[in-house]
Amino acid sequence: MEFLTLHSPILIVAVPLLAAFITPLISRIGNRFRDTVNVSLLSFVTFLIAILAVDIYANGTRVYTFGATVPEMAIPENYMVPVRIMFQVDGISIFMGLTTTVVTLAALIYSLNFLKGQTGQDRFYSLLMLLYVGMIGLEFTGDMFNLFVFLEILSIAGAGLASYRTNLADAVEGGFKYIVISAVSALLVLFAIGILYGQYNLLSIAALANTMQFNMLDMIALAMLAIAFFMKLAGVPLHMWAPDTYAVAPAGITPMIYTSSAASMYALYRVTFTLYGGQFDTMAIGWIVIILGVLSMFIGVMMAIHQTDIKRLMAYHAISQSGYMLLGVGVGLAVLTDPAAMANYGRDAMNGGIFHIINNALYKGMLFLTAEAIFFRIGTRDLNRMGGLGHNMKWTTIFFIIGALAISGIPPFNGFASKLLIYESVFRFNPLLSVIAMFVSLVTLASFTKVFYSAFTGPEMPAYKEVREVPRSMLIGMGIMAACIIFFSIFPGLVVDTIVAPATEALIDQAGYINGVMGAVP
Amino acid sequence: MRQVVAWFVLITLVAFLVTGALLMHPFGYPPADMDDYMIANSQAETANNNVVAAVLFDYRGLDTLGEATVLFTAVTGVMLLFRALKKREKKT
Amino acid sequence: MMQYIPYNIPFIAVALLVGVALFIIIFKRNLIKIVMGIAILEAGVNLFLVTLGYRAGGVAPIYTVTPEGTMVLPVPQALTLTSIVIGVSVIALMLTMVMYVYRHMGDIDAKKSRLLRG
Amino acid sequence: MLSKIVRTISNQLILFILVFGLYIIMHGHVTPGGGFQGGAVIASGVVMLIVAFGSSEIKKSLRESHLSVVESSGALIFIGMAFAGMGTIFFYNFLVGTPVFGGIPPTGPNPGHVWTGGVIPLMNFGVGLKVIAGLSAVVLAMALFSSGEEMEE
Repeated sequence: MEFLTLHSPILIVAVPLLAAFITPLISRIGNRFRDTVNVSLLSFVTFLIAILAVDIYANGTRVYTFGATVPEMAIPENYMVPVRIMFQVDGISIFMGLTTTVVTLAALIYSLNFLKGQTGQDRFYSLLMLLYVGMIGLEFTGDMFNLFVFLEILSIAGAGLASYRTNLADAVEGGFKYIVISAVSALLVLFAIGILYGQYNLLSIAALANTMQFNMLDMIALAMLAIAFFMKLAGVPLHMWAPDTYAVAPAGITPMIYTSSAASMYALYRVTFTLYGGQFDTMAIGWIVIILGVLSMFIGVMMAIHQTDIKRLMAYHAISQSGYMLLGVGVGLAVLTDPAAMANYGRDAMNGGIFHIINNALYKGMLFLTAEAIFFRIGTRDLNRMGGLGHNMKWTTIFFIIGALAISGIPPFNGFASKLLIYESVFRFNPLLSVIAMFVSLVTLASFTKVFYSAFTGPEMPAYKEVREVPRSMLIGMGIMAACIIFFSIFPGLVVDTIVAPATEALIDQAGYINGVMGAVP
Repeated sequence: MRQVVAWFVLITLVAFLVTGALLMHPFGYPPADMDDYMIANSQAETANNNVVAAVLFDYRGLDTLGEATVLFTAVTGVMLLFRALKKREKKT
Repeated sequence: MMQYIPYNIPFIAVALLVGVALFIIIFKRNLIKIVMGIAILEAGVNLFLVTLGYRAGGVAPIYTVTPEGTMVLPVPQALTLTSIVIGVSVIALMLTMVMYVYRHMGDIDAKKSRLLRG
Repeated sequence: MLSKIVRTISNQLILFILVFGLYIIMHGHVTPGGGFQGGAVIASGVVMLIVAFGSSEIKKSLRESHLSVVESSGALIFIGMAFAGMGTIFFYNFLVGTPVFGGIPPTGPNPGHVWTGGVIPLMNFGVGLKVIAGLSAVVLAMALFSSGEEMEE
């Protein structure tokens, strides 16, 4: 147990990696065996991440230095800069890690029945594990170049999975678009890392934040990093890849690619808050983030209204919901250097924005899964050809209603809890922004009401008389997410206090992050 | 209109890059705190004559694991795409 | 600023290379050309990384029968190696997808495709 | 398939390419080189064979499922060496000072010795296997696809 606690940061990454490597070997024994091994390894990882979370909330940031003699010894004896790669897991990292793990577990279990009888299953599961490794590594790492490597792992795995259905032209094109965007943004990140390395000869985030001089070159690097991560998280105006890729990705993968956008959002926050913590003009940058967030919110929902492809519609809503997260954290960024405003409403706004990440990953992920369940049974994603599905697919209907109510911010669901935090705090910052946010929420409700009426209600259509409920593993996958949503809806205060507030604290507390690595050095 | 915006973006980016290139440290005289440690200690710590190999597999071993993983991912992805589909799958 | 210009020619070359690559990616619509643009972008970034590590008069950082003298920095070489392998992987996957697009469309012009037009 | 001259010459050359690639892999800790470089050399030899003999001919002797097994085992060797250091910490170089690859070279320029480097030669070997199998598999799959043949499942 002590061993597990000590090594949990790397085991969380290394065990799924091992699973990905052995999947091609063990699938020769049998498909059932492979599925059992994958699910049990991922459950073990879930257990590990729970251990790590408890440890971090009790004892603070964890540093794990690879190849050193002691995990905490990031800096070699009698030296002043870190030399080795380290993982640095703090409140926000573990928060993102929990989100990622829940979504991945649901997606993996959902895929078991969905893929039955299709070709290429072992490679599919291998890539699914690698996508998880990419996301979790990106969230845990404390080293800039390592961040780039994990960004590439998640992009390549995501692109490969997105074009899984190679018989459809759209699938390959969606995957191609995703990988072009990913490659360009990853190379921009690498260029920025090169600029930072050339100036300071450092790669560790904490050490860089400690020595940063904020000259012209650093600002160019910041601009490159921000553009690159913004491209990956599909914010307006760089959102064009998202609907195409989300719409074509197979079941289970869409929520994961969506979560990987959330991981890019984490990287953006990590760079702006921790690496460049508050030393630039935070008001101006904060306002840029707010405006881009509001644009994403508004344009996303407006584009969503007239879609007829159910997954494209949900993809545009996903863009719109990302806007809320940017809005909340942007307000926090804008008042970062003003302690009074920060205590008054800035912290609440950031709490709301960060809480919205996990809420959104859950209910948006579940909505994508229900859309795939419909596609699985009737073979179309066109809303105009659906109808009366509520008669035969009762569980799917229930899950859809839960998700739709949560995304529209209807009390008592968890979407309401995080949106309320955003509305209240943003209202004190600037009332107009809050009004826009509420308006967008109303339009979201209208749009999902339309989907609900056209897909699930109405008379039973003769073509779909034979349609049955989806198989059990798909229901379990959706059920895991629904259970989390309901738990979050009943105890929003508890969740905010235990996991969201430490995450916000970790973002604001730049000195704490630096001391985790540089502590011993004067 | 699109063309104009695209040219504007391109020229801004290149101007930034050239400014950045002019502002970099003089070529051939980089700061080298971290690297000097590795050059001085790689033989004693990792028993290795080749400092680049020591950096790749010891000091920054996780990067190399990640890099090998990226290659594995790409090969798996290529193989996933090039698989032979069954007849039933081809229809939908 | 002016006194650096003679020394900084490699960095300016990097900037121009990246500029060419961005031009290709933004303006060209042929999928193979986009892939080539990304390959050039990678080459530019790799050149940037490896020039960062050069020390005037340095020798390769390998102790086996090496002449005495300062060594060039080892970390940028390791980073470049990593980034080259990653580049190969990305390009392999991209070319696979282009081959599939060609099989479906009979063409690799992005204008003819419904999704890739934007 | 190319002419007989090309086929005969590439049949002879592949041996030298194999030896050279293995040399680069196994001496990665002493001289310039390593698993990635040596693996790429050998994979280019495989590409030469594919060009000379045609992909359908190569497919008979170099099965894709075997390549996948080799690739997985290479990756497992690499991550296994990293896991083995976990008595202390992940990626700890636990072989330094032991008889196996554990010799510590004198500080400063020296002639170099193969039995040094700790886990690094073994990791190089694993990475080498992985790169050979991976790159060959990619090139073979692309060649088969463009010649219109289906891959095996």
